[in-house]
Amino acid sequence: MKNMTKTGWITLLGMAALAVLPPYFLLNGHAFYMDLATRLVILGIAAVSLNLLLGYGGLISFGHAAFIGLGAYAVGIPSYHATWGGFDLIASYNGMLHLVLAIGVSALFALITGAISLRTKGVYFLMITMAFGQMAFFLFQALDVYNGDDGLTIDVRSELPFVNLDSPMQLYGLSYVSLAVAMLLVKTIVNSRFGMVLQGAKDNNERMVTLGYNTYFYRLTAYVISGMMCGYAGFLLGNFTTFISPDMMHWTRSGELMFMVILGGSSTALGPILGSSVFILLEEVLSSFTIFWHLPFGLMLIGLVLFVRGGLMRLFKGRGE
Amino acid sequence: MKKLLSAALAATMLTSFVQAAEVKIGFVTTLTTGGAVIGKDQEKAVNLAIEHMGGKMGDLDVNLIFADDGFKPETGKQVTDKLVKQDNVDIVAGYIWSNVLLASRKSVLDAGKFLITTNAGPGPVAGKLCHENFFSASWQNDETPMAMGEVLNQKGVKSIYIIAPNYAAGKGMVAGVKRTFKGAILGTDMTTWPTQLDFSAELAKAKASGAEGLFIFYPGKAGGAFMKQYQQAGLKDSLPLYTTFTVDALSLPKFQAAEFTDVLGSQFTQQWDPTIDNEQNKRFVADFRAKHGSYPSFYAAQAYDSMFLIKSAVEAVGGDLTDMDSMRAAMESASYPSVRGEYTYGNNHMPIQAYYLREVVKDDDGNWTTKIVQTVYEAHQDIYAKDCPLK
Amino acid sequence: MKPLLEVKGLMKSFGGVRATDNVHLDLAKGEIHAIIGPNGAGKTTLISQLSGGLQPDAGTVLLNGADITNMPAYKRAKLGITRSFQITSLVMGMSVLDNVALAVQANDGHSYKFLKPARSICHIRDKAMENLAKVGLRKRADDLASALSHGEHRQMEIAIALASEAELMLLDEPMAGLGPKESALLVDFLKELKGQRTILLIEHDMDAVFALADRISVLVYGRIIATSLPDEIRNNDDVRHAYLGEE
Amino acid sequence: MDYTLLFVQMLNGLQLGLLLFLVASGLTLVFGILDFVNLAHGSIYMLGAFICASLTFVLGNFLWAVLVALPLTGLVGYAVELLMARRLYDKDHLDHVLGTYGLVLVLDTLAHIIWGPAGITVPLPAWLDGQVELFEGAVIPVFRLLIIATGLAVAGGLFWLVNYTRLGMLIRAGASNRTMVSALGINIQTLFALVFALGAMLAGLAGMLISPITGASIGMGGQIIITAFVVIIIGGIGSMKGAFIAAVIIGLIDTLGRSFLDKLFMLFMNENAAETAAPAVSAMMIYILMAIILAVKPQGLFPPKVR
Repeated sequence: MKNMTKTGWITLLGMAALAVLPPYFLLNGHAFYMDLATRLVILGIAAVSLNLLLGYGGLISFGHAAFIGLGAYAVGIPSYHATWGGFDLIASYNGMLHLVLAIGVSALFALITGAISLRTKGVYFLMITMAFGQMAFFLFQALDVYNGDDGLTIDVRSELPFVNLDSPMQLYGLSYVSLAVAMLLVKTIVNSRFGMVLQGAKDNNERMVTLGYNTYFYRLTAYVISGMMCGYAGFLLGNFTTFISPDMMHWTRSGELMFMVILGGSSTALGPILGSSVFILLEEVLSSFTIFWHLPFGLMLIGLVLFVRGGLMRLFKGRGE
Repeated sequence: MKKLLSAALAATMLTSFVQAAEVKIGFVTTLTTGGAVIGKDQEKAVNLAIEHMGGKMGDLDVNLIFADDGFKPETGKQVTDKLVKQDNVDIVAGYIWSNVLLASRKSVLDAGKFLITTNAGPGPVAGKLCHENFFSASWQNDETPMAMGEVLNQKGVKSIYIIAPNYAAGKGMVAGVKRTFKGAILGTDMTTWPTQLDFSAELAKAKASGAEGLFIFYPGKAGGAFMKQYQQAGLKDSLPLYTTFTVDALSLPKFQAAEFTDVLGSQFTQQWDPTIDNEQNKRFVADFRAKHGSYPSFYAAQAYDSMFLIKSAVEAVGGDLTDMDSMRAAMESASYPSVRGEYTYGNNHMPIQAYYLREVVKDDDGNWTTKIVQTVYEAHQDIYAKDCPLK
Repeated sequence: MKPLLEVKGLMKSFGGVRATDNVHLDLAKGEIHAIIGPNGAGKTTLISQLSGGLQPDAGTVLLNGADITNMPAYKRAKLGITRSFQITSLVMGMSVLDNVALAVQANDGHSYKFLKPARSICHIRDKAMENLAKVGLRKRADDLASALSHGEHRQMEIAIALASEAELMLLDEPMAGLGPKESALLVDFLKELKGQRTILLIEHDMDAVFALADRISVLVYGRIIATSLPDEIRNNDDVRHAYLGEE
Repeated sequence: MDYTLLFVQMLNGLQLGLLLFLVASGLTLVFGILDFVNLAHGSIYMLGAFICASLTFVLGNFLWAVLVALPLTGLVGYAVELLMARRLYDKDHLDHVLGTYGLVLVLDTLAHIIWGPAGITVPLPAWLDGQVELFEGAVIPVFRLLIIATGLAVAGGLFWLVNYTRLGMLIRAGASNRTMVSALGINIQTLFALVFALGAMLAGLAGMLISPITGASIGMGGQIIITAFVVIIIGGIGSMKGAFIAAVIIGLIDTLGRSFLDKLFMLFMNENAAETAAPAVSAMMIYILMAIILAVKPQGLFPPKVR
């Protein structure tokens, strides 16, 4: 604890606020703010997973929303069939099955699309990941069984041992703990030998290859890990909103996720959470004042880019860090 | 972040601790994006309705909260959640888009509140997903195109080509016209919604199909784009156009400004028209025009009706909003003065009402508007009612 | 004795320009082989083809008799080929020690290890520190690579090459941009390595080349016009004409 | 096979492709030369449409409106360069993306406030509003032919500009070597501002040309920008030739997909399934194309030579 940096303290403080405030809101009759916090925390997990790629791997994925969608449909589709019949193989309310599906399908999707995408770099990588995201989007739009782009209402949430997802408090608790675990996981990975290779390749790929690292596979591994985490966030989001639609996978959503990470400050532990918090809260607060809230919001983004380099975390950082 | 939270907290306190004798109505519509044309028209109509009521329903003050669905189901659900959980409204009304309604309905109904749609009417909410607290102030999606199918039969059209957007309502419209139209359907194109605005490929296909008529459904700005391209393609004589929800009071002034005369004389079906002869409608149309300088659209008419439907329920229970059973019974009787004239409710709380054939004409001042040419159905009930378990 | 590295008929062109034109070359174990030539002769292109950064159009590259012509760069590194870069190529966002540690880590089994913090693995850090000490950068171990001077960057390149324990070091103008004093230090240092490692040295500094090289090849317009002992190269008329004479 | 229909659809596809090229050419210029990712390029396309639409009513003629609106959109581009883009060149792509996304929100909302959500339907002079029959059965709206002609003319003009003029020489030099251009004593800031304004004018022109077809409406920029990016990525960033070829390919694929995919699908699935699957797959096709091309050629069809 002695060695805690200023950002470390802020991270701790932020996480503490997230632990205390939302339940307080709920108990005082402001269920909506609990909802807001749940959304924020779940998207925070997605942003943290993206940060592993974008911040530490230098891989700007512009199709990450696809994983959220896949994770959410991994809840929606089995639950739909359990209610309305058909597709006996997966028709079930069993949360563990949903979880395995969400993470498994995400991993598979990441493996296939990553293997192709990682042949490119820079903006080309950004665009090819976007293309795969859009393919997922249009695929689910075409699936008439699940109402295409009208979306699917989840009537029964995943049934998990120990946790009842119908209870907003327990759902939030699970999401919060998941976020903490996700942050720790990313931090651990980043500091590990694997993380060193990933960050080295971000900075100077040629050097890393010359040293004997097959950076392609290291990056692919990171891409799969990130995809799985994001798929898990989708699993939570599906259970939270109980309404899922292909729209969750649209490139604009991937863009929002990306903006959250950059806004908060990529390659910092708290940056993604800070970004998603500011993004969601600003949206909420500004839009309650005017329907033209995009105007001040846009101006803020421009101001941030022009005058604060490296995202909001930079505002908190001491000079020496 | 803490500052923001406390600001949010303060805002909450302000709104939720002021509880007077009032009826709180949340109205979900589209106020941003291109869809806002419709939302704005509904907003105007709702405000006019409240003005006509003197700001009161019975003894209760009316507290209206408008929410923007941003033209997206997910956003629609989020703002609905907020209305229900945070603003704690008594009744949620609104919903232009079927997919937004489908996404949001559960949030309202699970909270035990009334939900009144002022436009969207997808099949499921009339059928297997019907609910005792759900009412429609509009129609079921399939009905208007079914009326158009009848019109096509009467006109002796042998074959048609269909172009419609690929979303809930679009599919409903296609299903509707296919149900009643007895001729051949030579092709159906479902286009990407709401992004696709260039229909050159579809129009070329429709023309090549050799159909006798073209049936389309394009609400909002896509309708304007479609009509324009239809005109540019010069298909008026070879491939007459039959529309539903495409030409309306919102697009007509734009067409008139652009001197798009092909629209004059075009026909479409609807449950309402500004010329319907009753006191309520006359007052609504006249005051709306006086205030906003344009004819109200059918979206506006439905939104206007929804407020009077709610008013009838509030008055029936003398302001005791906890007596939901009596409120429900009052609404089921549809005894309020509707701008469309009298109608009744089916078991699924969908209107059983008349459908008319409207035609675009010039009014006395030279403004483009519509008039009724014929009555297609006297009292039509949607086909999903039988799937609804409600009695 | 069989040569460590054999290059046969290597060809590479860029849009019609022959950067490498039928190059034959062999390096004996423990030898320091220098390649000299005017700017634009294709020296860096040659090295890149040996390290795997570029694919030749034709020809073969053999390492210990095994064909590695089409082998990707990372695999060649695993077999013991390392290179330094003419234009400093380091992981600038990391510390000096991290840079060298990455080279050590590369030879310490695979790096699909996700849990243990890399900076707490003693044998890697120690070995990295050892190599930093060899080039005299011990004191700067914790500084960011980007904070170091140009000369220090050159030293880091050498430390990394050493740490990778490669049998064959391809050094691309290690003296470039160094002052006379620093160059002299580096020459001394490379002399010490003589016999332990095989080095392909590209260098413009003729004093360094003649001080270090066992053999010298002269590359002009992608062609090797002579390969011989330093003294013979010094006296070769073609070489004087093509290259040395212009100095 | 209906060859008349095929011909008409190919013309439609060509028209869509050339329109895309107008947007993409500006984008690829700015991206290739200035190394600047401009998401707001689509908003300038939208502004072009709105400005031209308003002017059509003021001046009473669409063509006059275009002539006046062109320099105006150039001016908008110049202002964006001066006030914002210029300060972002030396930052990384992520900052460009975030900043220009902010600009998209600002411009779209301003358009909503100024012109309202309804959008504007743009009238055409009678001689442009009709159709021509190229041969038996092949009837094409005159205005679409005008778009094709304009697109081809602009493409020709751009090739001439890039390959045979001093400005083009500087542009090509700037794309591969920025320091060299500044070493030549050229005021690189002026050059960049010019390129930016030119790009804006091209995007604006595309917006003006589409406005009589779809009308000017808010949100139209967000729809085209991503397709335009797909075009320049497939073509290779900075390559005018690549942008042209990719735009035409995408225009054709999109249109032909919408036209014939459902028939193709009906060969192996029932009619209903085909009717719903076809639009989704045809919407997916440009992305599939991009993924395939990038998987084979990771830097697009015509990669930049030196970066």
